[in-house]
Amino acid sequence: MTDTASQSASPATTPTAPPSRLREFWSSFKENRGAVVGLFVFLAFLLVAALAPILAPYAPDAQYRDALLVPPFWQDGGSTRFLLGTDALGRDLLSRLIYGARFSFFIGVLVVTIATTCGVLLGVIAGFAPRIIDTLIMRLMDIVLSFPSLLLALVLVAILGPSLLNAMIAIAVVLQPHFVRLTRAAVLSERSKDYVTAARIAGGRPLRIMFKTVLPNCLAPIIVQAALSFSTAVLDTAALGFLGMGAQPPTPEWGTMLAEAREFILRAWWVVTFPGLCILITVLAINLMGDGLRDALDPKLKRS
Amino acid sequence: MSAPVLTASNLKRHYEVKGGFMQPAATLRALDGASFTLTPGKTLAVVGESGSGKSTLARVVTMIEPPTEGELVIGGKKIGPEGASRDRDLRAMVQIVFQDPYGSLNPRQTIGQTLMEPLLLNRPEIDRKERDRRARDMLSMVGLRPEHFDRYPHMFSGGQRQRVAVARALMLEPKILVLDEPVSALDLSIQSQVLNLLMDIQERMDLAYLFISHDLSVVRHIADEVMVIYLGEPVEMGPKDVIFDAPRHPYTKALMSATPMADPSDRKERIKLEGELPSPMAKPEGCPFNPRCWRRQEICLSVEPELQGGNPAGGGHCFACHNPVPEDETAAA
Amino acid sequence: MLSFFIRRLGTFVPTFIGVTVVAFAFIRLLPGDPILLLAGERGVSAERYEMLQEQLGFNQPIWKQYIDYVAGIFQGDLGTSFVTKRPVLDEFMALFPATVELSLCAIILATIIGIPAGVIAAVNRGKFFDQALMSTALVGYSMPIFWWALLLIIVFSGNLGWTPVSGRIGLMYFFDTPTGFMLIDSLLSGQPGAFRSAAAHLILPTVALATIPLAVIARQTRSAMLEVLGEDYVRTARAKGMSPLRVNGIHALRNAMIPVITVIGLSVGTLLAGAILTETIFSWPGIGKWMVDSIFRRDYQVVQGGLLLIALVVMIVNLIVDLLYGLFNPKIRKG
Amino acid sequence: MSLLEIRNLSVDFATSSGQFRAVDGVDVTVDEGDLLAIVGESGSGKSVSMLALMGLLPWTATVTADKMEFDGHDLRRLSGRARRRIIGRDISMIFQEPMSSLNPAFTVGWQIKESLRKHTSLSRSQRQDRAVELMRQVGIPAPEKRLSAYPHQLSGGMSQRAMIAIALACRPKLLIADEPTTALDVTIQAQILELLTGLQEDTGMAMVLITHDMGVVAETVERVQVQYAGQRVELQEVQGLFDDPHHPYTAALLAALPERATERKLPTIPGVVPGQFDRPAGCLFSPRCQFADARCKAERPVPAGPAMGHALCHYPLSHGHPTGKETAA
Repeated sequence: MTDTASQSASPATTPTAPPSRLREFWSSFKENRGAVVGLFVFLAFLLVAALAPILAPYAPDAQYRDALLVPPFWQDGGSTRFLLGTDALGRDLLSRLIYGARFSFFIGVLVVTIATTCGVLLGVIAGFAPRIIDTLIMRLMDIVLSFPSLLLALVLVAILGPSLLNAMIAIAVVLQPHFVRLTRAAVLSERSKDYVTAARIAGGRPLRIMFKTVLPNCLAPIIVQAALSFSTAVLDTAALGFLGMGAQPPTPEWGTMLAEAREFILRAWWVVTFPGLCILITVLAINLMGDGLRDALDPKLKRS
Repeated sequence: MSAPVLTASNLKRHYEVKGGFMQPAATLRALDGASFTLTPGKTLAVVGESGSGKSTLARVVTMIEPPTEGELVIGGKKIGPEGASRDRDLRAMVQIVFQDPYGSLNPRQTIGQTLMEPLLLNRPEIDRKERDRRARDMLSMVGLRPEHFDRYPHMFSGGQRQRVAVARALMLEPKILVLDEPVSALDLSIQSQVLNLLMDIQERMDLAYLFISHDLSVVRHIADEVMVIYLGEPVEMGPKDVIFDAPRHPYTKALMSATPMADPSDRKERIKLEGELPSPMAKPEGCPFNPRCWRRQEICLSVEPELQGGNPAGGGHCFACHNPVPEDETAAA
Repeated sequence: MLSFFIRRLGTFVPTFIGVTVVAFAFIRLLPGDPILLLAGERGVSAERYEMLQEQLGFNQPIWKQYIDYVAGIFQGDLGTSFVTKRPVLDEFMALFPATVELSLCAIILATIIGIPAGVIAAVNRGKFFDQALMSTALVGYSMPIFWWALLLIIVFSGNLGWTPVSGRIGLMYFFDTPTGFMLIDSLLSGQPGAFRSAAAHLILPTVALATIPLAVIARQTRSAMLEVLGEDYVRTARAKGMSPLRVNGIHALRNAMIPVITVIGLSVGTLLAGAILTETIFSWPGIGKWMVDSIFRRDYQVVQGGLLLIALVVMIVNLIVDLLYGLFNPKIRKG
Repeated sequence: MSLLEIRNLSVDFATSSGQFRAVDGVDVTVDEGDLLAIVGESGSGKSVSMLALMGLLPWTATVTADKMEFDGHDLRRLSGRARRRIIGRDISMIFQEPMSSLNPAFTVGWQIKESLRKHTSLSRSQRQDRAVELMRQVGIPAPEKRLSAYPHQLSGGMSQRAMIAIALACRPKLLIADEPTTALDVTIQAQILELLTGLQEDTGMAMVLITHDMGVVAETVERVQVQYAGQRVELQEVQGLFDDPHHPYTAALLAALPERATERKLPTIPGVVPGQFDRPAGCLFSPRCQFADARCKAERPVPAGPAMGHALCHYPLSHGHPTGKETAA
């Protein structure tokens, strides 16, 4: 016995220990340049959201009656007083955009938290529960998915009443089936692996197996989905705001700002362009990050 | 010979396969009547091709699934179709090592956590310090080093992972170890390391092994008794030397003959089996082996042969065949 | 294949029942008295209230209401608009072709550009073309299409004056619309310039609506191709001495199409959601705009009926896609 | 002249953590009608060298060789188009996983006939006849019916037969079989090996059998090339190899076979095959070799002569004892 032990032990290990999980993750994440750019843009977005009162030159709802629809400073008629110009009520566009970042961030965090928590919980239950409950949960999700997401959100807001909070709840409801399906699929494929059987033979109770053994191994796709849902949440809330069913004026939410600016599209391009650009950049940054996460976390793509 | 630690009588495990539209539900007879005993310090090897029910047998013996029929008696406790009780001591008695060293360890747990988990769940009276100590002792017993304790499975080679899997199985001090193709996924040079470890541990801890394998040369080396199964049914059973030197069932003989031996000077004429293993959902009438058998007779098509000779439940040589290979012929193989 | 079809129908029926429950519950979940809600803002006399309650069956027990509702659905009775006083189904059928025309053009555009783009990107993995294409796709995927549509209007209608801003056809054309598809009807009318006008009106909404599905299809095609290109049978095809064009275009693509078809099918749902925004912005008289207008007008009978019909359309499309999927996948088709 | 001659073949893979050398200066020679086995454990580069020959490696691989000649063609200089006229016609290959090696979207017949259409001038009906003939040749029952079957309707053994039919379609001069029976059960393995050796005898083609199974080697081939960590460590006639292995690795590997064991405790080879990060400086086998000395750990060995099985060793074994050690020390 001692013989086997010493034989295998001495040369078996590599002199340089392989990198840890986190290091390995970071090194493959940073290989993706887009993802790193996305991460930095996202961090900047967070910073802007956190420091909005310090960064914004004016209050978001302060109206300057002497300066209606002033163009950005580089255009004729613009001035450095309002760097990106003003809207039809004489409010500073830059300040409103900066405050808008707060809303988008808040929306993203809340929606993703609600959708992920409910979705993952239901998904794990569906993956482990007896067939009847599984079928029941999945049929329910099918029903939710039978409605175009934006339409369902619109109708939910119509029921709950138009407000930012209700819009977020509606979007969380619409996003959550994707988490259920994803989690269930991941659970089903993990569940049949030998280490789960081993944990059961070791005496693990169902709850421990579900949440302590299996769930941590399903997290990679869920994290990616959460990142991508963050961008969907921002996008859909803006869309609801744009349709007048989300945040209500004068809230400086980007989609709502766009809706207010719609009638000026051919007269004052800036009131339309900048809020949309903010949405696009934020969503793009998060999606870039999400793609990077996927590549770094999904070993199937990593090794190919 | 010491008293058996496990007795299985007429174990069956069937699965109902739900039929689709216009297809009736079918019964998959994965395991169809196996009786054997396991004795401390001895190894019973189960040999068969894929789909023969070897792995189902492993799942039933480890009490992951209850038998559909028949019963297991483990340490005096009966386990029938109603399933095993949540009796910790009973479950701790039978542990398993799986084939795939990559799928059998939780990638999110360190080796230490993996080893301590069984104690944490089954021996709550043992404190943290003691758990830690026992896990570290076990680690050195299977030939791994102390610094491996805090590492994750992905940092290990297949052979090392298999050592960890053995260590985990031993943490609860079982009496029976089910080894489901424990070395099939390993390279030859690693395979012998793990086999030595297994034989060594058996001797030290007086374990009973149920060794499942398709590799006859490994079986020949490690087994005391051999059971050959075909389509879920044992077709021949007996002491290793008898099975290898004088097989009576045509399937056993064909299996031996088909296994290539690492000796170029002895290129024998193989017994060629026709066709492939039928689906366990559509088992042939009569002897399950009859469509592929070269000694088939009229009776084989209609009457299923019973295991005969020896004592089906307690050692001796027995086989299920109407027209067995004559004893003088077997010696030639 | 038949058993696959039956199994698939087995999930269709319960889902449809669930959808009817949702639509049925919708009006009853609205805060306030449903009859007052349905009657609109002007309110009703007590007499008329009674009458409406009788007529709509709100005095019945809830399960009876539901059964009547479902029975009504099977007779094509989805209620009447309180604004136009026309049956909901009639309104839907009148507007549906406009949405189908727009969605169909968008999905065709997205498919014929998206699939080749994804294939080319996958084959040139890691090279400049792949990176450029996939960056563009990601921007498209991240695009707030309501803003994108406005930008398109600013540039192509405002600055360049190439395309009209809204509607389906110029106001000077007037003809019967037997098919409801403006491109076809304008051709059938024989009026000079009518087809051109119809096509010009279609371009911007199509581009706006196709953007996200295009990006999704391109990305999905690329990843499906990458996965398939690593399969053993692709290696077999190369070992047979097949040219790269044949390996990628036949051996790999045929298998990569299986997940892509699913994505195209799912895009139909996205498309209908996107149509809500696109139709609103371009004043396209389709069901998306109809739904939004109805929600704002509190014409809840229309919202209820529309919700049900749109879900039904999505479900039928998904059913067709799954059957197509079966056709592409011999594992399902044969055994 | 040899049918296939490869000199000093090396294959490097670009990985995220740097270059990884999978094949390290390997020579392969195959004569017409030859039956050669390449044996090794995982990581020995046995498949990679043959995939390099076929041009089937991914773009992350860099292939270099002093010579790579098949049937008078210099494969290194051939254009892709010209190379594809040889690949699949004169050299063909079958793989380890028969089930996943057939394209699931097409019928078996389509996949056989595709090769015929590409490499021969047979007419449509001649292709049909040839496909039926091939199916019969590889022992698939009811060939006409099976031609229209999809791969998922075939068992593993049948799939491998269909793969062999595809490989034989254009009467190749060389067939490379990459672990053709590893995924199959022993009784099916016996059928497939018998089929392959029978076909090799009947058609006179050369065959390279890549495997890790010493039993299969002993029962099937004439010459054996042993590989370890990307290098060829020994090349011998099969009988000689099993009787008197000249490289310590070969000797240790044979000794580790349970069926050759004389005692209950099996002889082992300590340690594992070196990976990307721990390639030793001298002989690659030195950390695991029971005969290794300071020279082995420092200096790279050169192959011994044919009498010593080309053993890549400073002290090649003769009947279990290292030779040349006294003179070196």
